[in-house]
Parts: sequence; structure tokens; C-alpha cells
Amino acid sequence: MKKFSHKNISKIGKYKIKIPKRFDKKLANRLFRFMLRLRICELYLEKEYHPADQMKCPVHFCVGEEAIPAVLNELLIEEDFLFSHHRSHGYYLAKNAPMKKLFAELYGKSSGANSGIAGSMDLSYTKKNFFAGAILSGAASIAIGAALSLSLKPKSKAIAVTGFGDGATEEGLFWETINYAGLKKLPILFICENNNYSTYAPQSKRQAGMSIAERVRSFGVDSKQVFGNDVFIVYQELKKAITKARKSRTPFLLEAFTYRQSSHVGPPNDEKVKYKSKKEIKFWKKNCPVALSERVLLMKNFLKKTDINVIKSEIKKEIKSCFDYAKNSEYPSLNSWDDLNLSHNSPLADKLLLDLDKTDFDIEQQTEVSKGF
Amino acid sequence: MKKFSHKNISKIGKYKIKIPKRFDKKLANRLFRFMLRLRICELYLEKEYHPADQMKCPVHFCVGEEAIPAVLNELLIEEDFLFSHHRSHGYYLAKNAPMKKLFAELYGKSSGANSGIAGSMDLSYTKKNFFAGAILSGAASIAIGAALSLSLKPKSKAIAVTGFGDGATEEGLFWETINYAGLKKLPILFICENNNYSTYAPQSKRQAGMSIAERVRSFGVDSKQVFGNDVFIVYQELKKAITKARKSRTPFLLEAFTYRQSSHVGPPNDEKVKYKSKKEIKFWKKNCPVALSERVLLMKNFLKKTDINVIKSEIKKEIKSCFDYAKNSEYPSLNSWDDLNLSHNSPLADKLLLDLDKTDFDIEQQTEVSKGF
Amino acid sequence: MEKSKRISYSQAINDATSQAMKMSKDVIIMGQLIDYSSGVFGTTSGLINKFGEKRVKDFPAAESLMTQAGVGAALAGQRVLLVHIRIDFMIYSLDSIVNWLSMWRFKSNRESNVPVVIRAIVGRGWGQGPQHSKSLHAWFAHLPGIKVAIPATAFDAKGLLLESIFSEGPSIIIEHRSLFNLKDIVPNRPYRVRYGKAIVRRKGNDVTLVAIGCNVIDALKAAKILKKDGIDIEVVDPRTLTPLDRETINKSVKKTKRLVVVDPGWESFGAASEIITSVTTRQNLHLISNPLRITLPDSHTPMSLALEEKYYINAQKIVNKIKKLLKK
Amino acid sequence: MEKSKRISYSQAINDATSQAMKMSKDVIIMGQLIDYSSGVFGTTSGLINKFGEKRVKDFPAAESLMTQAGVGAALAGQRVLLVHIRIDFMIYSLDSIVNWLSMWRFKSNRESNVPVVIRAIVGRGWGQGPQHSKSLHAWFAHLPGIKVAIPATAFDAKGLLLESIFSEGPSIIIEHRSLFNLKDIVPNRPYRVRYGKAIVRRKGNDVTLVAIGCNVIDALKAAKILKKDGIDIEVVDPRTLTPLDRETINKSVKKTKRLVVVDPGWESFGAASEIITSVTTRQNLHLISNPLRITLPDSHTPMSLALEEKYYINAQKIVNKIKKLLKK
Ligand SMILES: Cc1ncc(C[n+]2csc(CCOP(=O)(O)OP(=O)(O)O)c2C)c(N)n1
Ligand SMILES: Cc1ncc(C[n+]2csc(CCOP(=O)(O)OP(=O)(O)O)c2C)c(N)n1
Ligand SMILES: [Mg+2]
Ligand SMILES: [Mg+2]
Repeated sequence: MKKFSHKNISKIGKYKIKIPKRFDKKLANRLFRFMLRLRICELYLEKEYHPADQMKCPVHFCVGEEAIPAVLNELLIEEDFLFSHHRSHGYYLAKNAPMKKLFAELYGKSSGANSGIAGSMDLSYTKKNFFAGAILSGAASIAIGAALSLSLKPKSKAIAVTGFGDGATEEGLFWETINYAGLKKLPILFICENNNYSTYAPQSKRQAGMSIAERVRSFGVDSKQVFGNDVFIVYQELKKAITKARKSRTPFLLEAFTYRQSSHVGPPNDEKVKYKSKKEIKFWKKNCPVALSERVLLMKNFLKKTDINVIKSEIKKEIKSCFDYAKNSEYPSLNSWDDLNLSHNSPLADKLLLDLDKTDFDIEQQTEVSKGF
Repeated sequence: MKKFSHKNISKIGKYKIKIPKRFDKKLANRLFRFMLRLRICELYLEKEYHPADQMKCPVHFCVGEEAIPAVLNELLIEEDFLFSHHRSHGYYLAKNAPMKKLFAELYGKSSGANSGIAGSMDLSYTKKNFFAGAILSGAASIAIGAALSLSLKPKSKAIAVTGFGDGATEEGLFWETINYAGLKKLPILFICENNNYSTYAPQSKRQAGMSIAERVRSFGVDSKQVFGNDVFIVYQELKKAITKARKSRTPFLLEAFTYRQSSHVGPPNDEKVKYKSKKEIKFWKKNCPVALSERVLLMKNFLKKTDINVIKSEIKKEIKSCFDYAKNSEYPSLNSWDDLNLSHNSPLADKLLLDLDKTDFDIEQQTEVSKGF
Repeated sequence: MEKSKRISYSQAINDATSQAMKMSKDVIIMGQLIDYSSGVFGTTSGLINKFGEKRVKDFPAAESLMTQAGVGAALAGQRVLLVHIRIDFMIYSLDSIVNWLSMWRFKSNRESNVPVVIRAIVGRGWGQGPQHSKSLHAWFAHLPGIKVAIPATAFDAKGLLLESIFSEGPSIIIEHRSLFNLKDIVPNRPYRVRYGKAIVRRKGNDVTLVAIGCNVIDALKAAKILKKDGIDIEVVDPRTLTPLDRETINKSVKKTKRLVVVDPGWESFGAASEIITSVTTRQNLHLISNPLRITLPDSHTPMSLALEEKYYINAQKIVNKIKKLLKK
Repeated sequence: MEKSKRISYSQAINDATSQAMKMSKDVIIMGQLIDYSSGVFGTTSGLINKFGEKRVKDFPAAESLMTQAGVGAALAGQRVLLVHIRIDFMIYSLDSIVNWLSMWRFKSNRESNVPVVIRAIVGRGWGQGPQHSKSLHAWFAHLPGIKVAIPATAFDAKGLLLESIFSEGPSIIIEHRSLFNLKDIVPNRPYRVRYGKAIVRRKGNDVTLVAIGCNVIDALKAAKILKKDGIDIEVVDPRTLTPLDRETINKSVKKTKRLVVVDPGWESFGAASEIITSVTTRQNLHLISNPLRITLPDSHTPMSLALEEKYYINAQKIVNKIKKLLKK
């Protein structure tokens, strides 16, 4: 199959996953572990989220979309910038930001990643160059700037990476971004997680013509489509793209076909809107990234059932401790709204600039009216 | 030559223009006459414009870009909507709006097309469904709405047409527009006059990847490139596209390669910026729409030199009368800033709606805090 | 007596929309997800079944284009209702609103008018955070060429929406999400609430309290509490900011000699300062205390509940501030 | 004594930019056509020769992306100067400014700061018309999280630009095109003019005249004319709107007991009302006449010269209004 679409993918039935030849066993297991951790993290968060309603924060969960973050976690370096859309948890963890600070953030606690000020949609972790935000295509476009800056640093191998959905590509800003990336050949990696939906609306109701990957190519940005739930294929493609971007500083877009098992945003559960077919839900559950890789890892004997159980209980322990951390933390207090919004420190200006002032001004001058433009 | 670009066009040297077989002689002459009228109009305006500086209004002249308006003048019907970018004069005349009211507008007179309020960039002529504006890609995107509305009227044959430059396609809004046109298959005709420049910057400095026409195609909108100074080819392509749009309500984009002999905006003259090569200026002057068609019409004996002289003197007479009209008109007076900006009449509401009011409100209710999104 | 029913703010909007679409075939509605059962907090549910997808148009995530499409469609004869589930997303379309929609009539010397109505919803609470909760009414009120309504009750929501749809110019209706479940007696028949007509929601002699949008209900609650302390508040709801009914406000202040404005927007350069200025430039010497504004701080919206509580205005905060003012 | 030279407002901007780029390699500049000899009214001419295209980046017509690119580049270590030849074109980037740039520090709980400076030029005269002449300073001043400067002199233009580039947060500098040829004595060395510090440009006892941006020179001219009639005007130039130096303004009014604001923006919900409110909420009872605002009407800009003359403020109009105020 060359050209993917959500229509033709659901015809696959059962996806035949393979571990590529000479694929490192430890790496494969790490990818699986990351996905499992993210999966369990999200499921537990979902469970605690509602009806307890103690995390008073709109959350876009990412159950079913674990492969991309797992691969990024392997391939990104500290100095890389990662910009995420609203569905941010996987990306946050991909950058090795601490899980407990994610939980605390959702609870609105001062120990949260952003002291409870940002929440799930606007999550960031500055120390690891991770930033998210909810306005569609915003994250992708900001990544351009980081890539631009990195391209000015001849010694840097760092790149800018951005993850977003199929819906984000409808915003005009996205195409300004792609045009610029293609024009300037920036070290930037675009990852479009095409889960077919923008909230409830399927792609076919919002976009016509060629695929996102093909559109992007017409702007001079190389691209590829993959079955995004096959973590090994995703790994291989991103490995290639990232290696190339680090070396020859070129942009690339990966369109990864995947599926969100969660509601668009929780709560409420959005099943009652009936925008997904039972058939597609079934297909995607069966072929989710965790199930697919678990199956093949067991088959290949990379892992045993018991190993998986050990991993699971480790993860659950971690998650419990994250909940404890979050719940036991304080709510933020407030020193100053002003300071929160505006920086009044200017150490560099203090160092470089003279303090001068002057009242007088020569008023015997005519203000100019410029001709034409 | 299949794929045009400004780079390969300038290699043509001398363009070989042909009048297509069975092309109506009267039509050919009318096209020529329109172009000549527009050319002379712009040249005289440019001459009067500066240094007299009596038209105190930034103007983007369109010398060299006469073919598209001439063809539109032939093919559009009253009910069609035409939306133009800042370089508006040709489009204005294409819609048979009165030349004298254009002149008066530039002079800021109350007899102007918009009573001197809009000027050249924001020109409109409501009676003929003609509207222009300066913000890039604005006109193209508004055309979508007109097309949408027309598509709701089963009996209408009218379409929406929009003319703009290569620069406008860099705005994200343009791609939202193209996506929607392709998605909804609207009766809309996009005409991109690719004159290679956005102010002083050549296309290669602003866009990479495939051509505008190809990009557009990847969004599901059919498109074609033409040598835009060959009025006969332009006519044939637009005739096809417009006929199809009227019948089967589909969008189309024509990328017409042409050249602006005028400054980007006058005054000042922008030669001193030295952004155009002498060679290209020479090429495009030699192969301008008026010169090309004049040559072939004379050759084919559609017209004689003396005919052209007669036409020229008619046009000059008209232009003189337009100047007289404009110069002799009054400046606008002002009744009310408020009324100019806000409509306070509402005949339909008066007819349909009851006047009711009510002070009381039940305040013993809790305002809701909605969960999640 | 008009037949009427007690319905919520969101139902009133749905009601008005449905009625308008029935009354005129020219009315169309566009917005993301308006054709799903959830229907933008219930305000558009059911429309797709009644009027079909030609007139109820789900839109891609292309807010900027949507407004432009509204302008173009209006030119060709439609009356267009645009829905933004968050005002924050609508910011993508500010170019369309500022550079096109708001100046369309002006540029054409009044010849071309575009009946485009924009419904912009303002989120509040439950950790919406800074990208889902801005109330930019002061911005739109500053912009020439576009009417701005900010209805506080279901009655006004219906009347102002119908009035907007069937008027000739563009308008923006700011809807505070926190009002959506509040019920009110709403007439069945189509009626209008006019722009530029404030309403005195409660009569009083000691202080004029001008309250905007979602703060109207807080103001009324505060007035009730203050009454117990013998403080008699007159609550004025401007209902529309462009045009602003300066006369009604000034008349009230002439009587009470005191002015407090409660505004669900940021303090500086906001709506409260306009209302205060519109009084002080006319009858400053008549006031017996400094005018006071109760607004949001000059800050983006924090997510955490603990900070939301500090950030937002409520009845008790209004009570405290007015008491303090009167003690001076 | 500092070495200095008499240069124009646009030269001062060019000077500041060039100096900043010399002082720190991190400084980059982006904008349409900044690398041509015309150089955005001379403010960027020559930079490309000195600093090359890696740091002087001509940008496609994609204003929205440009601002986002600014944010991203700042995150990765640049100090970014963005130039918009018209504020009207910048409106395409309001989403970037509002939803990203202005809330970046806030969202990160102060951990991430983005030194992005936006120069936004306001056209005026010669029929610029409504899409080339808006002065939206009140909008930006209303928005939390971003500093707003509106320098009236070449001295301030240089000092505020340098201060902005080397500070840690985002700022918008509104530049009125009509000031670009006005000359002033400007020190050669790099210096700063601080945000939040208004300046008393002329001392006087009868009226405090707060003047903004391009109207500062009109105000000074008016004061000179009024002096002949024995009316003694104090002219205060706030220079920055966020933060706004409320103290200096209030101190002046405390002395003169009268306040007039002249503001090159639309009247309603504009900057003038904020300045008036910032005085009346503090010392209303102290004033001896109603405060007065002299602004643009609530209207888009007409093209025709005849209407421009009615639309814009000049010294004589200020004189007439102040005389009328004092007669009352
Ligand atoms: C500018 C803007 N418009 C609308 C929204 C509301 N919104 C939030 S998420 C979403 C769906 C986005 O779909 P997609 O980009 O495919 O990401 P997914 O949710 O599928 O992961 C929408 C429409 C928004 N955040 N920003
Ligand atoms: C949003 C916006 N940005 C910048 C401008 C300034 N501007 C006016 S015309 C122009 C060049 C446009 O080039 P193109 O679209 O190719 O049209 P041409 O002038 O070549 O006919 C520019 C950049 C504008 N009008 N609008
Ligand atoms: Mg999606
Ligand atoms: Mg061009």
C-alpha cells in the first residue's frame, strides 16, 4: 500500500507487524515500555479524572497514539526543541519531563510543571525545551523560529520537532510554515498524527484533494506517510529523517496514520455524539501501538509475559506515587499578577545601556506627509 | 514549454504570438481595444500623478498587465462578482465600471466611485459587483463567500472571480481559501497574475517547491499556467474555465505569467531600488500584451495602422474628459462619521420583529461552571 | 401578553437562530461542529435536521477564511451567522474582521452593507486557561464599523441575536459561557432588543453600578446583599457596547452621584474606563466619590482553580469593594 | 556630556538597530523588504551590508508566521526584532501576538521569556486610507503580557528600541510614520529609555495635556500658541502605555486640576479614556473641570484629502478645544 487514507486503512483488517531485521532488542523493549507507560498513565488519569473531577482542567488524552512519542523519546537529544499541540502528554514525556509534575499540573498545584498556571493544553517544561499550546497550528509555526535559530549555529546538531494533528493543517498559518521551511531548508521535523478527526469531524469533511503529505511536498518539503501504530516503522522513518535533519539541515514531514481511542477532550465522554463507527473503533483497538508491539515482542521472545507484568507493576507504582505527589502538593499562591505577565528585570540592558533622558524637543519642524506608499 | 517560471520565460527571447484558428475578428479587436484603453489610461494617470501630486492617493499601476482584465471584460456577466487586490484599475474597468469615476476617486472627489473615501487600493463599484482591497489575499478569500452563496442558488449561472498576485499566495489565508474551494467545489475562478515580484522581492526569494499552480492542484483545485501576455491564450483558457464553472460549479486557478512595467506603487519611482534587471525589462516590454497583439492584428490585417490611430485618439479623448470630470468635481463633504461607519437602518428587522423589552431577571440561580472543554 | 416560556440562555440562542432561519431563507450559519448533536453547548443542536447542510455549514479549522466567507456570502445576498466556540480561536480571523468586515460599509461610502453576525463565546472556569477564556469585548467596541452586543440574559440573547441577523450591518455578540444555563422568561415570537439601549435592571439611589455581560448577575446579587446594609444600588446593564447608551448611564449617575463599573475584562484600557470616562467627561463635578472599576487584573487567565478564584469577580467581591468605597 | 548628533526619527531607529546588532550577535531582524535600499523608510537601510542575510531576514508575505518565528527564535537564544511596514498588515499576526507571544512568560510561570520586539508603523496622510493607517495602540495596551511603547521623538525612539531589544520580555513599539523626518539631538552611545516613565515635555500650571505619539508635537505647538493667550499648559508624554506611568500624570493633574488627553486613536474604548480614568478614579474630586479627550472620531480613515483634514488632529484643533473648555 502506497497512499494511505483512513478509508483504505480500515480495510487492512489485521495489521501484520514485523520487527525489522537487526532491530536492537533493547531498543525494541524500550519503545514498548515507553508506550506501555504512556498508555497506563493516560488510562489511570482518565479514570481518576471523572467523575472525581478533582483535576479541574480540560484534558485531551492520547490513548491509542503512543508510537510517535515513544520514538521521539529515543531519537531526540536534550537540545532539541519539541513543540506540541493540545494533546500534549505523550510529547511531554517524550522529552523526559517528570511525570509527577504533569499530574500536579493537572491538579492545578504549585508543584506542577507550570505551577498549575498552564494545565494540560498549555503545558511546558522549559528545562527540556518542551512547549505546548492549544491554538491549532501554533506549535508547528513556532517551531520554525527555533529551527531558524538553530540553523544560525554552525556547530549545533539540534533540530526543532513539532507534533500536531490533521486538523491543524487546515489553518492557513500551517502553510505559511511549510512554505518557509521549504524555502529556507530548515532543520525541522513535522509530525502530523492523522487520527482522522478534528474533534468530531472526519478529514473527508474538511479537506479534499491530495493527502497532507502530498500537499506538503508541493511546497518543497519532503514527506512520507506511514501506518503510525507500527512503532518500528515509525522508528525507522524518523531515524532517517532526524539523522538527515541533523546533518544536512532539511525539513521533513511524517504523516502518521493513527487513532484516538479517548474522547476528543474529557469529560464529558463524547461517545454519545456517535461520530465514530463501531467498526473503525474495533479495527483500531485491535491494531493499537501497544497491542501490536506486545504481540510481536512476545512472538519474537524479546519479552515474556512475566516481564510485561513486572513492567506493568513498576509503572503502576510510579503512577501511584505521581498521584500522591500531586494530591499532596499545595495550591499555588500568588505574589503578583503583574510579575506573572511582564518581566521587569533586564540584566542585559543594565549591562549594556546607559541611563539617559531628555525633555526638550525642537517643535519648529513640519511633520512630513509621505507621498504614496 | 510545459512548466513556466520567470526564470525559463525570460529565455524565450521573442514570444511567437498566434491568433487561434476561427478566432472571431471582432472579439480580437475588442480585446485589443480594451488593452489599449487600459494602457493609455494608466500611462496618462501615471503622467498626471507625479510630480503634479494632485491625486493624493497611493496607486499601484498595472502597465504591462492588461491581458487578464481585457479577457474578463469579455467573459464576465453583470451578476458575476469580481474581487481584486490592490492593483485594481484593470479589474475595475473589466467590470464596466465608469472610468471617470475611477479618476474622480483618485482625486478624492465626491463624484468618485466611492466618493473619494476608498481610493485606488480599496476601490469598489457595488452596482457591478466589483470590490477591491489592499490586504493580501483578502479579496481571494472573500470571493469564497460569494461563490458559496451563488452555489446555493440553483438557477444562477453567476460565478465569483478573483484576481491577485503571486505574493498573495504566501498568506496562509490563501490556502484556507484553496482548501475550501476544493472541498466544496465552488463556482470560483482564481486568477493569479504572477509578475514575479512582491514589491521588490522576486518569487524565488519567497517561495520554493512547486509552482503556485501545482500547489493549488494538491488541494483539489484544478489549475493551469499560461504566458499571461498572450491575450488569445488567456482568452481560450478562461473561456473554458468560466464555461465549466458556470455549468458544473467547479473551482479553477489560472497562473498567468506577466510583468509589471510600472513601479510597485507610485510615486516614488522604484527604479533606484534596482530590483529588476535591464534584460528582463527589455524582454517584457517587447512582449507586453499590447505590443504582442498589435503586432499580430496588423499582420493578420484584423486592423490597420490607421484604425489604431483612430482608436487611440478616441481613447485619449475619453481620458481627457475623465480628467476634466475628476478635476471639476467637488471634494466630499461630511454628514456624519457615525453613519459612514455604522448602518442604523434595519428595514427587515422593522418588518419582522416585535419591539419588546423586559427588566426583571431571576437572580436566584447558580451560574454554571462547565467541565472540560 | 406575549406567549413565553422559561428557557436557558443557550436555548434562547437556539430558538432565535431557528426562528430566523425559518423566517428568511437567506439566513445561513457557519461554524466548527455546529452540525453535531452537541451543537456548540446546545446553541445549534437540531438546526442541521431542520435546515440541512446547505444552510448549516460545518467549517474546517480555518477561522480566518470563515469570516471572509461570511463577508462574501453576505454580498451575494445571504444573512450570515458565524459561530466561534471560543473567542480565542476567532483571533485568527481578526484581519478579516478589522481590515474587511468592519470597514466594508465605510469603504463603499455606505453603498454596500454586509449583514454578518459573529457569535463569540467566552470560556470561564474549570481550568480553561489563557487560550480559552479571553473576553475581548473592549477591543471590538474600540473598532469602528461593527456593533457589539454582550447580552446577560436569555431574553436579551434572543432579542439581540434576532435584531443582529435582520439588521443591515455587521455585529459581534459576545456570549459568556457561564451564562448558558441561566433561565429566563423568553417570548415565543420573534422580537428585537435594540442596540444602544441600556437597561436599568434594578433601581436604587446610592450608587450606579454598571455591569457588563456575565457580571450583570453578580452585580444584581451584590445589590441584594448590600440592600441588607441599607445600601441602595442601581444596576445598569448596557447590553451593547457599540453603540453604547451613554444617556441612560449618565442619567442614573446624575441621580446617584456615584459610579462603579464591573467588567469581565482586563482592567487597563478596557471597557470600564470607557464607561467611567463617558460619565466624567460629562458631569465630573457632580460626582461625590471617585468612580471605581471592578475588573479582571491585567493578567492572562490562570488554569488552577485556586488562582481562578482570585482572578474572577463574584458578588462578594463587588460587595466588599462598594462598602469600602462608601466608607471613604 | 554625551557625544550626540541631530538626526531624524528614522535615522535614530536605524542607529539603534545597527548598534544593537553590533553589541550582540544574538540580535536578528525580520521583516518584508528590510534588505532593500529603501529599507522601510530608511529605518533598516544598510543593515544587510553590515550584518548579512543570516541576521537581516527579508520575509515572505506571511505576517502571522513571522511573529511565531520570532517566538521560536527567541526561545532558542535570539533577540528578535520584527518590522511591519504597516500595523494593518500585522493584524494577520494577532493570533500569534495574543495567543502565544503575550502569554508565553505567564504560561511558563515566568520560566521562559521571549525577547521579541515588534516595530509597527502607522501610516498617515496622502490618502493611505483605512487599510494603511490604523493606530491600534489601545488594543495592545489592553492586552496583558506585552509592553507597549509609542515614542514621539528620535531620542525616545532610539532609547526605547534599545531598551526593548535588550530586555527580557516582548514589546510592541508603535511608530507614527508622520514623525519619521523629525529631527532631534540623539546621543551616539547606546542608551535606554525605560518603560513606565512618562516625561513632562513642558511645564505649566493651568491644564495637564497628556499627548500620545504623533500628537505630542501637536500638543507642544498648541501649548505655544495658547501661551500667547496666557494659558499655561503642562504637556505630559507617557511614552509607554504598558506600563503606564500613572504617577507622573496624576502628579501633574494634582497641580493643574485640569486634564485633557490628545490621542491619535479612535475615541471610544481608547487610550484617552484609560488615561482619564486613571486620574478620575484617584482624584476625581480634585478636578475643577470635566476631563476632555481629543481623539480621532469613531471612524475608519477616509482616503480623500478633504476628509483627512477633518479626520486628523492638529495643533489648531487642540487650541480651539482647550479654549472652549476653559471658557466654560
Ligand atoms: C484555532 C483553533 N480553532 C479551533 C480549536 C478547537 N479545537 C481544539 S482541538 C481541535 C481538533 C484538532 O484536531 P487535530 O488537529 O486533528 O488534533 P487531534 O485533536 O485530532 O489530536 C479543535 C478544532 C483550537 N484549539 N484552535
Ligand atoms: C497582509 C499584507 N502584507 C503586506 C502588504 C504590503 N504589500 C502591498 S502590495 C505587496 C506586494 C504584493 O505582491 P503580489 O501579490 O505579487 O501583487 P503585485 O503587487 O505584484 O501585483 C505587498 C507586500 C499588504 N498589502 N498586505
Ligand atoms: Mg485529528
Ligand atoms: Mg507580484
